[in-house]
Amino acid sequence: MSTLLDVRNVSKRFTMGGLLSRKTVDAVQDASLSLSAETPEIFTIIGESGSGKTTLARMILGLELPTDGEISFRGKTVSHRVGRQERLEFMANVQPVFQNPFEAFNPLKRIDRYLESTAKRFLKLRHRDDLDAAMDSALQKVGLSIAEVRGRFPHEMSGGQLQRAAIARALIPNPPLLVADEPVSMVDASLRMSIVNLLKSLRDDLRVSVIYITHDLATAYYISNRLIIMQRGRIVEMGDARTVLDNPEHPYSRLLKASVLSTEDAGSGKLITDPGMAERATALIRQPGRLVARPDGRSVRVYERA
Amino acid sequence: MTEDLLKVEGLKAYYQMNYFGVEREVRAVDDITMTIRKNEIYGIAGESSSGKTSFIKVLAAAIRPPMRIVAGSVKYDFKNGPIDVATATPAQIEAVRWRHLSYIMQGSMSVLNPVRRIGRTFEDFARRPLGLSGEAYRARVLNHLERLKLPADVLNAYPHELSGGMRQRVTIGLATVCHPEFVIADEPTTALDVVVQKEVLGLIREIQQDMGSSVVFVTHDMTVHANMADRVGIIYAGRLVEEGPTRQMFFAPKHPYTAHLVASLPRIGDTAQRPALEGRPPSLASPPSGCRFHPRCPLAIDKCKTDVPPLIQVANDHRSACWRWQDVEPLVVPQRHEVMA
Amino acid sequence: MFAVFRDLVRYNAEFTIGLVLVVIIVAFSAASFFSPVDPSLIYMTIPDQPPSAQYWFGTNSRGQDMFWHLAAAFKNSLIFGLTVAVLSRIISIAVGLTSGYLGGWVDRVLMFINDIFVSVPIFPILVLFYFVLRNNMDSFTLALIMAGFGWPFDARLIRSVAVGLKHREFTRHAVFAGMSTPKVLLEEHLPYVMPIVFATFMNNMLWSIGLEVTLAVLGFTNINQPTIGTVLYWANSHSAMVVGTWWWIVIPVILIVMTFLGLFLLAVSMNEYIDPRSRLRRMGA
Amino acid sequence: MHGYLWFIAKRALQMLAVIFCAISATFLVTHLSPIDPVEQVLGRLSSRANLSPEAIASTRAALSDLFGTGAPLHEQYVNFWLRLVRGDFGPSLMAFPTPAMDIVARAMPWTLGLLVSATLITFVIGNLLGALAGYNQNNRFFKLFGIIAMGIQPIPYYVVAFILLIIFGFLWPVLPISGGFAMDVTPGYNWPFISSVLQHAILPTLSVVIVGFGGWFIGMRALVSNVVNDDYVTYAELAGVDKSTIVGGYVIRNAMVPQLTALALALGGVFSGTVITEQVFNYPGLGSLLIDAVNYGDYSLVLAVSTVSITAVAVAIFTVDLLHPLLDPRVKAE
Repeated sequence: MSTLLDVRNVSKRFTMGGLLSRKTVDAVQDASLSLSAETPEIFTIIGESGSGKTTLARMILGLELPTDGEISFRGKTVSHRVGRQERLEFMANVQPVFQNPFEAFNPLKRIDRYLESTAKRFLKLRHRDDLDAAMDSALQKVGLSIAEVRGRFPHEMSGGQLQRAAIARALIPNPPLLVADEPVSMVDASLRMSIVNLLKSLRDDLRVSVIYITHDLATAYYISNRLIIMQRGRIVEMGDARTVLDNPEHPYSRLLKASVLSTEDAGSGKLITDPGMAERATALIRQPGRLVARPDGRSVRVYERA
Repeated sequence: MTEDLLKVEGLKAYYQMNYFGVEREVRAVDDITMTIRKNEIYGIAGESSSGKTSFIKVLAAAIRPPMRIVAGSVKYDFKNGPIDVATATPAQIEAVRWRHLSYIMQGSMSVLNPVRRIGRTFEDFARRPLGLSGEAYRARVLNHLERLKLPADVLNAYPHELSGGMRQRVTIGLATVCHPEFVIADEPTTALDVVVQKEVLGLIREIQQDMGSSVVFVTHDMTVHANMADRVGIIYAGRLVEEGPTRQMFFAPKHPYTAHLVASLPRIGDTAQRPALEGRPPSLASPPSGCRFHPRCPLAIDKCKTDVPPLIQVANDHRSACWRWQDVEPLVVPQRHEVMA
Repeated sequence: MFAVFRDLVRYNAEFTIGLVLVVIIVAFSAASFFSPVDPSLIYMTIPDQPPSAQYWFGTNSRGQDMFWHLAAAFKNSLIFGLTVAVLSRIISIAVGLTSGYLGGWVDRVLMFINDIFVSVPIFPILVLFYFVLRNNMDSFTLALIMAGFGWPFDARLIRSVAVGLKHREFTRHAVFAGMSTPKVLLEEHLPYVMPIVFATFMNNMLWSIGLEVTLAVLGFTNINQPTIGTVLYWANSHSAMVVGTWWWIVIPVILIVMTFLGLFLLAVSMNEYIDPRSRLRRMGA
Repeated sequence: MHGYLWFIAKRALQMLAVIFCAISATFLVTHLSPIDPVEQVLGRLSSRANLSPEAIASTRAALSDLFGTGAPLHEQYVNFWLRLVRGDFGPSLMAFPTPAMDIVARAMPWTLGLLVSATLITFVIGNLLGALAGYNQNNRFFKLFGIIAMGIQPIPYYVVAFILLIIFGFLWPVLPISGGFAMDVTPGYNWPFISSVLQHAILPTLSVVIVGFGGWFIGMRALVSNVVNDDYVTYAELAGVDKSTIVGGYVIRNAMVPQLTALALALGGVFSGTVITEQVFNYPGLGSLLIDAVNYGDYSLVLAVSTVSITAVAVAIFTVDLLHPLLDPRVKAE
């Protein structure tokens, strides 16, 4: 079994302020995870704002370098400080999916321009026919066709079409891994499921692995195979999505789950979270603790009592 | 039967724009009739650009050009007398502001003056309507802050020094410190994290029950409505398409759009395939004929394309604007599920 | 583009007035290409003639027909303004886009330099240049120097837009579509700053022509080349107002005011067209 | 308070850097030009018969010393700075052997007075009227005002000063148009002198004010009409907050923040304008001095005026920047 992506003991520390008034923020602390090349999966990173989930995603995309530890893709270290050729090679394998479909394309430019550039750069295609064929086959995978996209500007298409076109663009080089940072947080309810379902079908039908970053536990439960839950830069729980979310063990995971608004009691107006729960969860923020494996396959951060 | 506090009748509010010779009319609110009762939370749901924000701007008497009320009335029955904000003079509106009618605007960062301390803002907003002076005023504000679980020293802080959750509680405090009879809340928890969101929602409910006032709560997030609202109204393309008691709306919707909204919500503990609604919300500048939902509706028949369905009583306290409301089935049967804490 | 232009003419009085004024001035200066006399020569006609059918703008004490002389002066000044504006736009676009997109220490260094240029009072510097270069300072050298000082305000403006663009998702999308940094800057970001470039272009022309007038009036440029400034310089040195040759002063001043007002109105109305918030206001009105 | 101190430190550093770079550039300009400043000056001097050989020799010594002609460039540069920090620019040629620095010191108060009063008047009135015009957008009076301001704003300083000169010098001669004070008064703290100074300052100040006013007016009007649409203003209006509180505490207060930055950035330009105005009205400040010095070929004096004005403008910008955190609490948190 070979690994596709290996994140080993990665930390990221940001330094704020100027030369004299230094302040540091530990965005990610000692995070490890790995994806296998053989079985495609949707791997979810759950966290609130400030949890470090976006920073982790940016490091996986090579947009940010870890302060400590290493991220490697197929055995090669991920970094943006490499030659252009090497960087392009990496980008052919790992592609992002964006948050807001209306922002994913330059409103002043035609949509096919991005698809064409991708096909030219990553597939080294030159001829018109080859380019069109590559673009069309990628668009077919998301239920669109080149005829629907060619020559059109973003404002001429719906949010759903745009998000599909953006994902199709990412699929052109046949990447084994997509990184989707909050792909549904900015879209309307009616669009949300169509995107989530599309990610699911990418995994099942095209065998593409997806790193899905979200704050929404419900969609995470719906599509992911495995997940991690992050609190203030640390992974506090990690394991099979159903195992963890059906019965979270770490106090913070429990708090998150308890805070999810359910529709099952619609109309009953239950909005009280046990206040002790929040206290227990926040008390643990400063303690390092360590991840311990449980018999059911998950890992949970545990703390030594002083 | 409880009394009505607000009666909206045949309300039409359009944006009329003329920009460099291009005239455009956007029918943001197109013939809405509804009532809101005393002491209830009424949830308004709808997608972006469905007209829900424009609708509550009218309710809040915050109508500014290019928006204009074209027809209809918005009648409140406040303790100090009835008022129709569609026709009232600025002075009459001034007389009910904050004391009787208050508003929690969307976006807690941008609604607070960035260069003014919170305490000053409280004074600007609340001192005159409260009609209290010195110690009494101070005690009232501090008491209110305590109820919102805010420390007294937020009064000395600038907005940028507070966290998102704190800021949102401050804006709720500003809107409720005068114990208004009617509060309009526009997406007050959208930018918040789940844990804080639940806290803030709980707080709004608590305060509403304390004050016994009516709250109109607007958000696109159906799960929030499920937990907050006594009744829910769904707005689609400028029209109210369905309204009813929250429980019925979620378990027995009578409009295909509502049925879809409810069905598309994933739940922890349930991995059944969720349907997606294709197509996009119609443009309010040139909405479809007949029922505005027909191009996306799985139940649409020819009649839907030509005739506008009226909002009719379909069950006790439950109204729907659909020709085929009797055929609407919940798309995903809600399962009862043990919730583990 | 044409539709925008048409709408501006039809619905924006400021733009229309500005355009008319600028067109008049440009046509007038273009007339100098058909000038029957070499405008740099003196004592070609009878001096001190008031405006008449023969001499539309009169003649000056140096025996020049003011019509052709002014036409040449305005042509030279406009060309000068255009040169400065084009050169300084290039610098400000390059600095602004790079600084905003790359960020980090590149941004800090460029903006530090930018701030220095902003806070240096340019007039003493120009005088210093003149003092050192004297007669080696021709109008192109002056244009180069002024372009060197005319970019920082606008570079900052462009940078602020570029910073916003950098964080928009389509930029990252372009990068992951394999586009190179120059391609991203020139094809994705440049269109967004073009409106700013146009509007500041006008302002920059105003600034450079005005400064040239000032220098020339003081005699700190090549006074033998006809420009707006040197016309005033000679009028001054012959005490035109005192000896009664008022047309030597009044006509150029009217033309100057027309030029400046025209360019300024164009800049303002374009600014307003660009700024979406004032657009909204317009719709509300 | 800690944040404020860092803010000051950062700005002070920036100011010093500006001064250092600008003066270094001055040095480079004079040295990279193909012309040897010393010989050039002396060449011009020898064409004037009225200077004693003694003056020429002493100037040659001072200039060679100042520019360290002959020595390697970096040594010249160090020498240049060493003399500069002592305020030693050598003797002036125009008023030999008075040190150039003394003449600059004498002219300085005039320019400073003109600059400060004109800037304050322009800034305060322009912003106040601009704010009112922005808040009352449909008011006819302000609309008319805006049109006039717009028409005047782009006209170069020189032309405005010149028009004023024509009006008050030839058409309606009620104000003094030349000099800093009348010939028949004794400088000192006596009323005739002060009143004469004030009278003489009216036209120069007015010309700077007229040109500068429009910029602030238009800028503030645009800012205010944007701030008026900001959520916190709308919200305060919806809450029925006092109109005067909204205008003062919400609208102007927020619009002032960028205007203060703009003031700092505008100072260099205002200084240039002052120079020209002084020349037109023959005002005894730095501007007239600079122009005389250039015409006379007085190298030391030109250098002294440039250096002092660069430094003065940098210090003024620094001072304005210091006010920034008082107006905008967010700066401290940076």
